Amino acid sequence: MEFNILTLCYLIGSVTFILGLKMLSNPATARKGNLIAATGMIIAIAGTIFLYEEGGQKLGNYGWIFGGITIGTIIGFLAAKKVKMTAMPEMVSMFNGMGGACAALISLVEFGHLKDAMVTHGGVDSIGAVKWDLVPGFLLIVLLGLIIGSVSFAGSMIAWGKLNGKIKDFSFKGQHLFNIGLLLLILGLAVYLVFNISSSNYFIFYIIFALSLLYGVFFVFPIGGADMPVVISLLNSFTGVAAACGGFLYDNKVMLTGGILVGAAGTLLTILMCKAMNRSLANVLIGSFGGGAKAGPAGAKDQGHYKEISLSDSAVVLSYANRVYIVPGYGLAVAQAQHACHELEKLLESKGVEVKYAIHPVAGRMPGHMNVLLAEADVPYEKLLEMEQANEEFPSTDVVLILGANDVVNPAAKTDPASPIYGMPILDVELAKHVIVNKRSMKPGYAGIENDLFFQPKTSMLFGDAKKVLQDLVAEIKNL
Amino acid sequence: MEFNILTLCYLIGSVTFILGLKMLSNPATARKGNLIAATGMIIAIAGTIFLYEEGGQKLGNYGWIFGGITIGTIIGFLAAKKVKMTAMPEMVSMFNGMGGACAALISLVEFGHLKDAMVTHGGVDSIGAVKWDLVPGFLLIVLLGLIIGSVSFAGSMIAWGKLNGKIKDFSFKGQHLFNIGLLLLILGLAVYLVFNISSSNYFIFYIIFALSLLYGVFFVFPIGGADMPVVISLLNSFTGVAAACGGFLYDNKVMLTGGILVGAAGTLLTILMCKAMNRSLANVLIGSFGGGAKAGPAGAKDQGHYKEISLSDSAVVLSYANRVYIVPGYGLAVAQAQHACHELEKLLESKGVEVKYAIHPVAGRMPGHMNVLLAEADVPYEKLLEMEQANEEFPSTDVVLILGANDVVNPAAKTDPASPIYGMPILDVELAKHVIVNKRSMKPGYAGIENDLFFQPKTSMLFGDAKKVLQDLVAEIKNL
Amino acid sequence: MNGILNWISSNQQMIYIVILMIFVGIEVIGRVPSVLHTPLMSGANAIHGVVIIGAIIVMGKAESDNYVALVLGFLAVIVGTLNVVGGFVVTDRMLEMFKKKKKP
Amino acid sequence: MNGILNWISSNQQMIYIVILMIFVGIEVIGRVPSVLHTPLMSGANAIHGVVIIGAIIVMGKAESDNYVALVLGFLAVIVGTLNVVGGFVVTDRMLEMFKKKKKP
Ligand SMILES: NC(=O)c1ccc[n+]([C@@H]2O[C@H](COP(=O)([O-])OP(=O)(O)OC[C@H]3O[C@@H](n4cnc5c(N)ncnc54)[C@H](OP(=O)(O)O)[C@@H]3O)[C@@H](O)[C@H]2O)c1
Ligand SMILES: NC(=O)c1ccc[n+]([C@@H]2O[C@H](COP(=O)([O-])OP(=O)(O)OC[C@H]3O[C@@H](n4cnc5c(N)ncnc54)[C@H](OP(=O)(O)O)[C@@H]3O)[C@@H](O)[C@H]2O)c1
Repeated sequence: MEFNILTLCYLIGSVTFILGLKMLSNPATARKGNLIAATGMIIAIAGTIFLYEEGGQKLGNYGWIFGGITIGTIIGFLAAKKVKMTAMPEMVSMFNGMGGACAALISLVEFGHLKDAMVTHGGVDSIGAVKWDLVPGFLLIVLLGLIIGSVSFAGSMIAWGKLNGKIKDFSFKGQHLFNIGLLLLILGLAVYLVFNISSSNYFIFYIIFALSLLYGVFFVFPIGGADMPVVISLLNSFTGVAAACGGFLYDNKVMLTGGILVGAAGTLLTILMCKAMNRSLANVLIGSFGGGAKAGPAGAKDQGHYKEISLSDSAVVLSYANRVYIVPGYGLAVAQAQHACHELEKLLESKGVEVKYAIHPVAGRMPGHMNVLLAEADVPYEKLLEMEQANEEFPSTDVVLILGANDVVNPAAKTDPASPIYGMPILDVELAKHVIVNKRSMKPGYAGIENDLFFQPKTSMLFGDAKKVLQDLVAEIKNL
Repeated sequence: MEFNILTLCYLIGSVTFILGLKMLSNPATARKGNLIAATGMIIAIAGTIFLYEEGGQKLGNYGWIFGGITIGTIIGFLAAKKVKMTAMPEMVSMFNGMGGACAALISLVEFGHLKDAMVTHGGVDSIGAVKWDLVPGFLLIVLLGLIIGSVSFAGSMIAWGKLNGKIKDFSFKGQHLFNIGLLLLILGLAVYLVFNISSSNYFIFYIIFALSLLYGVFFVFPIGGADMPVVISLLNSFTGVAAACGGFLYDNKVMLTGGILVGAAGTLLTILMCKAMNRSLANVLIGSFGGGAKAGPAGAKDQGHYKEISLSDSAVVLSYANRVYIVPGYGLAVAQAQHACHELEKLLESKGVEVKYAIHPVAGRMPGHMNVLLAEADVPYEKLLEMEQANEEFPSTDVVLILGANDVVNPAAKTDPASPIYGMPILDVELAKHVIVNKRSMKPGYAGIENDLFFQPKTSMLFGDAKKVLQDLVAEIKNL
Repeated sequence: MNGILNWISSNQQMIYIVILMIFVGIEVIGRVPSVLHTPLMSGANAIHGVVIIGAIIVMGKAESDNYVALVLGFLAVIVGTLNVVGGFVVTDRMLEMFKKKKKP
Repeated sequence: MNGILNWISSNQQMIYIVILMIFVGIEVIGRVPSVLHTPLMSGANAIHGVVIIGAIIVMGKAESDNYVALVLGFLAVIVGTLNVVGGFVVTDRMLEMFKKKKKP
């Protein structure tokens, strides 16, 4: 009876997960979707704690269980509440790592039981407790959970370190070959163990564990910090599969479905993310320019001359315009200039200038980066226009102010088939009457390529750190 | 071993069905999708014939089986090949009915076995062969298959008759109440039988059978002929569920998944179809205006005056225009004037007039009706523009020639919130310089409402049967 | 109530399959343009012809002296095949017109 | 080969569930706009926290003298909870900014 209720709980859980994910993919329902999934999760967890039974026997160690849950809840809740909006991708990566660790730990414990059974009963032949013919299957799943879980854990930690700048990109020649070799070794050992496990060679299990962690580290190391969102999404789907292994292990449907769901959706999401930057997943993983960008201007052929504009002039131009569009980019995030930017916007509005933001889908370093950033500075959501709308408005715009954006306004994406970003839709700022670009130098952006826009007659450069420049601009305009 | 291969066949079947349906919903891949699903079907069928076994015992009666399949294949193939493109919805309805019949027949046979077992073994207490405690569940599924199958069969036949004009709409006062009563009676009897089946009351099964057929008939009778596509789609999903029952009966995954798939997709499709006409499913089933339309102009208040135009004038206007748009509608299909229409188009093109067709998504009586119709007359696909594109082109169009279309160009859909078609997107033909409307009278169309367009200064009416008028037009233009 | 619960947990997997299948069915055709409504309907119609498998099983299991079963089963096989073959062929014909679209 | 076939037909239902789930997973997020990529990723991340259930089971089954199991299980529960709670809370915070959207 109780067990049947549990089945129902799990059924509800699975369905809420699907519904939740579905609603999450639509701005209007996203938030509700998240809550629904959370509710389902609570139901499934509570059900497990109170109704789960194996061989008619309930679970024990409630003290430990509730202790762990309480600790986890407190830490998780605080961490998630405290984190700065712009640091959220790091958080996600961290939590994802935790999930991987959880899967790996489960495998370790389950293997421990098997090991004890073997050792105490002296080896293969008299395995006793554990039904021997079931061992290979059991072991296979345990190993899968261990490997995927560990990779996802180690990888996420590295990704986390990279995003908050603790860890620098690092790669050595032939690293990709090394990685592949490592992976093959892990799989080889796993297969061997599955078929020849015995009380004398079980330690291989722990070697596999160590190697998997190592692989996770080397897998993420060479990938450019800017590509972390993609990598996290990939590791995310890994963890999903690891969870699904748990589902097989305990023939637990909600773990199975939830895991597979995330595994599938996560994989697709990863691909969609790459598409948005108009790159292939392979290209991201092998990091063709994700890392290259750091190497500075690739092939910086001289482009002729660019015009500079002084602070005071920009102040005038902006405050006597009718309609101004601000194009925020990665630089704004780096400079943490969102508040200063909002300042300027309000000031101009008070002077009767219509100010809007043009948000490119992949501006910054994670999808929605600019939305998060500006939302943090309380810029009203209505002021943020998506690329399509913005492109329609530019022709009737007097001034476009580009703050630390580069690739997303690079005409090469439309004109030069040779360019790495060729084909990526961009903001056609040239359509506006006048373009002011703020960046610190003529250095290229993420894609590591020159930007013709800066050399066009319409364009004038306003060099300096975004935050500083914006604050000075505000001062200037006030003094007009 | 063989049985395992069968499982694999079924797995492949299910997957191909899903993929097939997915590809069917995209113009570029639709045809391939259909073939893929067909392949999967063949695999599943062949697998069943040669590998299926129950209690280690293979199937027999190969003669009968292959005989039946051969006959069915020949008839089905010929029927499908011979049918005129415009008569395809009828065909679909007919085939759908066959599916329903198949499900019902299966139930009849299975119940026959149960009955024999009961009778020969003298009633409930000593049921012998059949495991008694399993009977209710078994019976429930058999009954479901019977009821849904029969309704779908009878309904489809009526729909088929209506579409090819053999059967006229027919309804009596309170028919809807009658239907509901009938349905309740059927369900009541079914429930009773499930729990009290015995060798003395099994005949109730056949009563249920008869009543279900009756219900199918009365369910479709009152619905307006024009709404048949929607009804067919609904019955289609019914048959899907009936097939799924078979899946439960034989614990056969491919029947289960295939059936449910069609059941779910069919239901959604039905709703989408109603949306395209911007009506609710309920509204269609209760036939608020589907039938009403036949009753002729509902509330035909005099609209002021309309202009007529002579054949010769129209000939001149058309042949001296730079760009002409043809708006085909239901009338064109009724008049079977597609070939004449293509004639005119070619003739005008030869005179250097640019001629295109503006296709409204729900022009005619089934989605894609106009596409099918014109394709039959070999009008190149590139010439058919969808509503959105067409509406952009109209402002730069000299003449719009409306052939037997009415509701889809009725401005009331945009202007008059009281109108039954309010909110349906329409073709904004008023944007063009001149509009020529061909229909036989001032009678309203499907929705049974007046059309202001006909009374606008821009518009001139060209009365007569579409085919006749077009042929005369061609002659006139030749003589210019 | 209890009965239902029992039923649920004993047919767990079946229920999951059905529910998931419903989601798939709905999601898979979510983006269909209205021009394709009719071919899609026709294609789905062909797919539920899978009920023929039931007919074949019935037919194949019928004892050779049970004429009712034989005849009904025979009919079932015929109509089932009609549904399958006719369904797929008609759909294919409907879709011929979309061939042209790929050309340009 | 034969082994695989056997395995397939004995885990039939599981396989179906997995395959269907993959379809659902792919279809369900097919239409997501790129602004939502990050919240969606974060939401999915929270969902795979369901692995916590495994941790709870492990923990609950551990004999009270098997300290290794107890400690590892305990850790598993903690990190699992971190994944779940943190995941959902962060996602919710990310999505706060979309609230405003509904207003106009
Ligand atoms: N959104 C995503 O999901 C995502 C993920 C991964 C990668 N990407 C990629 O990231 C790029 C985003 O384009 P983007 O235009 O936003 O950024 P970007 O192309 O990387 O350009 C950023 C610019 O900001 C300037 N900058 C840096 N620090 C600054 C500061 N403190 N003050 C002022 N300017 C500063 C830099 O020039 P200076 O050094 O001269 O100042 C740089 O040219 C695209 O190529 C996209 O494909 C996006
Ligand atoms: N496409 C679908 O899936 C579907 C399904 C069900 C319902 N519908 C509905 O059907 C309607 C379709 O609109 P529609 O404009 O195509 O058709 P309509 O509104 O029904 O108008 C057809 C017009 O053609 C004229 N006509 C009839 N026979 C003719 C002939 N032999 N020669 C010349 N004209 C003739 C009729 O006027 P006269 O009698 O004066 O000649 C009638 O006004 C919409 O209301 C839609 O909602 C569509």
